[in-house]
Amino acid sequence: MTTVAPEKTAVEQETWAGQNVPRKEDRRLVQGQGVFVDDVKRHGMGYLHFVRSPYAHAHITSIDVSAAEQHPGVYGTLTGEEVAALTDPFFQIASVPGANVKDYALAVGKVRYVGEPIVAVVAETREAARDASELVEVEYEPLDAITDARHAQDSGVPTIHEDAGGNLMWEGVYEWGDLDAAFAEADRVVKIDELHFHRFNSTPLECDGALVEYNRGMGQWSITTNNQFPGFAAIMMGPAMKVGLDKLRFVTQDIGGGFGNKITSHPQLVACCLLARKLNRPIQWTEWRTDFHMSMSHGNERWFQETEVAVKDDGTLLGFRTKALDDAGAYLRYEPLGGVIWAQVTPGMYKWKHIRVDFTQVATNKAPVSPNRGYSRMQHLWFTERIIDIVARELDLDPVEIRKRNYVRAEDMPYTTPNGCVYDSGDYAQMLDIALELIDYPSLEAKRADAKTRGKLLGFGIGSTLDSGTNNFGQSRMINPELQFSGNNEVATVKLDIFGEIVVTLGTTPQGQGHETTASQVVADILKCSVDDVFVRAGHDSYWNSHAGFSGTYASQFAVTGLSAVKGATEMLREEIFKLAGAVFGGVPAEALELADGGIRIKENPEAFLPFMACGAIINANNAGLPEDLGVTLNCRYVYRPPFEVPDVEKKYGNLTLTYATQIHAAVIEIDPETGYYDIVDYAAVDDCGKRINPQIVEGQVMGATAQALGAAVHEIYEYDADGNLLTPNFYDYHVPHALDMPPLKTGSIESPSPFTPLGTKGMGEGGGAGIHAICAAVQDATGAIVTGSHNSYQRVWRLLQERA
Amino acid sequence: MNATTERSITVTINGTTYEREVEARKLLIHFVRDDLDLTGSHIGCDTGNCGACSLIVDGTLVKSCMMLAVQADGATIESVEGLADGDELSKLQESFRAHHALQCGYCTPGMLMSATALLRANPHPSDDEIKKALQGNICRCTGYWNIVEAVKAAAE
Amino acid sequence: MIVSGERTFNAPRDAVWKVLNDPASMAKTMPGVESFDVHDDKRWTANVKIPLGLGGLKMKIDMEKIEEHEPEHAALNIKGKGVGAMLSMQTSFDLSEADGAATLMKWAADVKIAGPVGSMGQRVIQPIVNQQVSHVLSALEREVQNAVES
Amino acid sequence: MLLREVAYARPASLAEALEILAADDGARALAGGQTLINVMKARAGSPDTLVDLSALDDLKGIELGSDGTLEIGAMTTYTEIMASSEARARPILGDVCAQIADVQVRNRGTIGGNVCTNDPTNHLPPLLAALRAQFTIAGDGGERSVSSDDFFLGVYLTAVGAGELLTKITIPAGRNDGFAAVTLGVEGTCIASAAASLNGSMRIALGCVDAVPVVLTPSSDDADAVRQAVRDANLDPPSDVHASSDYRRHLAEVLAVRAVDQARGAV
Repeated sequence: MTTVAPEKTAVEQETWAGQNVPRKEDRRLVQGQGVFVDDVKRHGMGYLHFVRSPYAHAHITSIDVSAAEQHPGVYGTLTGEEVAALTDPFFQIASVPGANVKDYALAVGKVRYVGEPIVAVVAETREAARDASELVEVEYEPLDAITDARHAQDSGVPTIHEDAGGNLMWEGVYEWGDLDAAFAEADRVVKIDELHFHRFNSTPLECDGALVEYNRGMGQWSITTNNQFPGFAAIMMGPAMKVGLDKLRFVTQDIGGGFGNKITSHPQLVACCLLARKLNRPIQWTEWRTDFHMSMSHGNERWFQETEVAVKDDGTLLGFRTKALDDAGAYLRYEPLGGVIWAQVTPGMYKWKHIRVDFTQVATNKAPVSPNRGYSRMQHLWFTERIIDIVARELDLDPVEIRKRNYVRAEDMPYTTPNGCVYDSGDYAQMLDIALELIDYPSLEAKRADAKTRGKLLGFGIGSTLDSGTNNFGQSRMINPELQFSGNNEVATVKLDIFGEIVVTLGTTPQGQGHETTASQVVADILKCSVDDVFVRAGHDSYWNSHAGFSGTYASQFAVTGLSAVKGATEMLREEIFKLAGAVFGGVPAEALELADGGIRIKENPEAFLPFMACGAIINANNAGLPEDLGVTLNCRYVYRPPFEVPDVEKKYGNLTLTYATQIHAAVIEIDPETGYYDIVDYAAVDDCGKRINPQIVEGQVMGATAQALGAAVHEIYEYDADGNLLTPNFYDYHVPHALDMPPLKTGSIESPSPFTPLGTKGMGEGGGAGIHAICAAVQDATGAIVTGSHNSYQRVWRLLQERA
Repeated sequence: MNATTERSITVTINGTTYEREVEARKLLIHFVRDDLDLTGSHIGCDTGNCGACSLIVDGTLVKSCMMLAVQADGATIESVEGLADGDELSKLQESFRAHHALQCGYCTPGMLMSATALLRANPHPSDDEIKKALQGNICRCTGYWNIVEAVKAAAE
Repeated sequence: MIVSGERTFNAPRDAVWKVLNDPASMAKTMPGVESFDVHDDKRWTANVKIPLGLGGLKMKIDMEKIEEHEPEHAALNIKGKGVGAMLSMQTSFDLSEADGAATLMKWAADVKIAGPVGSMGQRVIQPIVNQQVSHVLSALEREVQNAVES
Repeated sequence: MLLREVAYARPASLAEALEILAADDGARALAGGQTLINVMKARAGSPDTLVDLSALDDLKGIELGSDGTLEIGAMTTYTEIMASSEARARPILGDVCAQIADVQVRNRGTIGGNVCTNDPTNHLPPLLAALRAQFTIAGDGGERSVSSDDFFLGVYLTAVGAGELLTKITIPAGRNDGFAAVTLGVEGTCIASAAASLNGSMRIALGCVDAVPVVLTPSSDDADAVRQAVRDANLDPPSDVHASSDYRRHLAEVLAVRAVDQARGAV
């Protein structure tokens, strides 16, 4: 693996920020001492097993749990009927018709996808719960299934949600600039009938789970879980369960990967809560791999139809229009937010000004979709990149040249997009050059010729990602003007404890991003101490009171929201330490003081030194005689709130995200034309996420996203048959890459600090989309066929070659 | 010996001997995690693909989700909890940390067991030998590159 | 999954028809039948254990005759419920007289399998179904011969 | 992930194992368990009794006869075959075993389990069919030997009947063998495979295109004849999410040619 070292911008070597500090998390994780949800036990807990639907679409005519309840070791059951009686349907983000969808913790009256939970059985052991679940008698009246979003609105197709009056869930028209003028000005209009972005997700190795306890006296639930966005789960669960949010305590420690796929477990969590109360015992739920594949958080499958692109002969892109059709699956669990999230990156990396997207989202009898690494932007960015290479093909232009001609340039930054988003900083052309250098672009044709002599077809492709981070939740109003969300926030508390320990509490729910480490780097720089002196609590606990409405770990934002909160809280603490020391030293002004060696001293008189331990002891345990108006607690809570306005809902205009980390990937593949099998023989990933607090962690995110992209591009797909059976329900048929599948990787980076964030950082981690497109482009280059799908299996590539022949 | 649905087994894990009654149907991984509370080894799939449950049983690397606990009767087992010597991390554990070879850490215990088995059999593996040895362990966070680097470094 | 085919029996059509419509003899053609109940001339139930090498698959199979034009055509609706699998199948056959007092049977079945077994993948299930079908057809052949000879 | 209740026995002798199997038609032999236990986890199959063969040492081991014949015990693992100097008499065996799944599976999975499972995605059924292996089956009536043509009956079904066990696999001498497969990713789930053996006449066995390996004996070794032989077999391969019937049919031709080329030493 080769690496091009970052161009060192002004990273002073004495700061912790910018260093590859080994992760604090790792010492426990490499010893198997992490605490993951399934590791947690309670006395007398019952194991929950869900009875799931074998049908994609059916009426439930009867449910009989009596035999199951008689089974030895069974504590009890929960049915959809009970759920409907005890809870309200989940709040819907959508406006009508999607707003009318009734979604409960368990299926009520009808099943809408294979794997949908119908009944929950709880027993003394995992095995007993599983055995008893087979005794639950469910009678179905099967209905035809809809598995192809393109036919969800045909006349005569069954309606999945009668309450919504059809299978349309949401639709909206986005139009910016002057399309007519653009198409009038165009030398050429390139038409693309249909492009398809396939259904997959990141399959975190740990599936979902929870251990839920009910405190009857307090009417409160403690939910130990690996949900990665407790703030969202709480606002979904509280109203449904008709309880205040403080009745729902969310606790996480280590989470075995999330990638967005662990945001929407709230239906299962509600089932656990109801059973904990009904059966008066802790409820343990472990989701198995097949359950996850069948029912949890698939990425948005999207079609782009009747696309028209207005271009000049020289390759200048003026604008495009398209009809985007999004497959939400059977329920709207986070949707239809995907119907607007893509707009964060409306023009991709390009300067076209005139854009129209008619966006439609429909329901199908497939697993509900939810955020997946690169959520909704990935689909749209792939689409814009596809346009570029298809236009390049039509106009016989070089894919590198057409990109450079149309990229937003470094000197254009900050760049306001046609829909009012502001790209904060970056230099796409420079990144592309680094990528080309890494794969030795000039030698490509020679390599192509060499491959030919070996009977192989060589292909080269470029992909890119704008990793928009730190959402302005005001964009949700474009989906539903009634919604009262806007802005974003994150919390951190930093305190100096009685023996001088620096204790940091985060609102986030990390799943491997190393928050304990990067947070301690930020704190150590401000308090002039070692990262080893900083203790960052692992995980999340809503009883720590260190969270806000949008707390969680999702959507590329920790480096901005989380670390800015840490910075804010630590600076508050520093100020208090100065105040305290000033008072203790008898009215010494702050300017005369400085932090050093884990304490504070008088600049002119270093002998006068107050170690943090003394500061903590004085405030917490020895505070007699301190000035009444001192106003020092050494326990500082800071809420970071990014600078956002509420977007213009009418014009669908406004800044939707604060930062734009960037990745550009270049891939070289060799295809065996007889079988369609191909190898990725060379690969480069170049990253720019502004200031890097811990370059090694950033690089790890780049690598991980790249690997997921390559898996998705070649293998990973949630494919259904016409009856709605999932054909890839496990890792045997859903092939995720293993070590032998990984190509040689070359990484590079530049640092364009964000002018909009306190640390110059940009949220990052969702760069995978770049790889998916790089492979598509390489397949197109090698086969000479226009690639219209994001999933290019060997069979697909073989067919492309057949069609060409 | 008659067929029974339950039996008493004795296993030695990381030097400690355990005697337990188990159902014949119980997988070794569930026995280790649920009955013995050794939760370092994990479960990531249903089909024996992911390797998060990898253990070394009588010197042989196995996936403990494709072995019944009763089949381990009398066996000597090594799990991730036994790799470090007190507070002293093993060379591989240190190397994983130094090379950022883990993110969420869920696959790491199994990955470490596979790497440990590899270096015992082949102290100086090539990159390809390392990849081949880790093929049965799925990681969704790292893309494996840093893991291969870590194993290589530990071998040097 | 749709499977279909043709089979010629060296027997007159009414004989073949009789076998195909006699639950008792049909029972003998089905794989691993453990018990068989006839509710009326249209509805039967069989408890079968389909012999799969990795452990037989127990199923309760309800059959209902939904079309019948003696002696040439009948269609059945078959629903199987087993732990590990749900089977639903529409099948029909058409009998026509062939040369030499033989009978040509054209048959087709639309088989749907859901549940864990269904998730094992078509490359496994399709051959299993084909194999079970060929067993049924050979058994049918035997039954027809027995019927003719007796 | 959770098995249905099952009884378990680990007999100390072949006779004892056969006795238990004969007594209980719900009993199944447990070899390496690398397929069976997964099927049981999914509850797609649930034997009443598992007869663990791991204690039967006479089912393990590899012997090389003076005439070059290999006798491999059914309970011999892939790893043992890969490491065996005797097995190198037929190098293709170790080469193909090294392509099966991963280290952990190879450490427990056995040659006998692989062929008795006869999952269409398994590599060894077509390979052993091409190699003209003989399969020794023990039952209460003693031993019988079955040719590969008669051994494979269907998916998860072989000539090993109720109350019987596969004890050993005999592979005649020879060296000119080939194997080719297309899998999901590197050495992943098999999409299609072909094995070839040129010892006397060329013999090809195709995998993953039918319930059992499809054996072909082309008129000659050249690519056209091999392709023709595959076409003449009128394959009707199953379609699944990874490969349609026609793609599998096409791969069978390509892989047959590659396996033959390897057998001829052309690659």
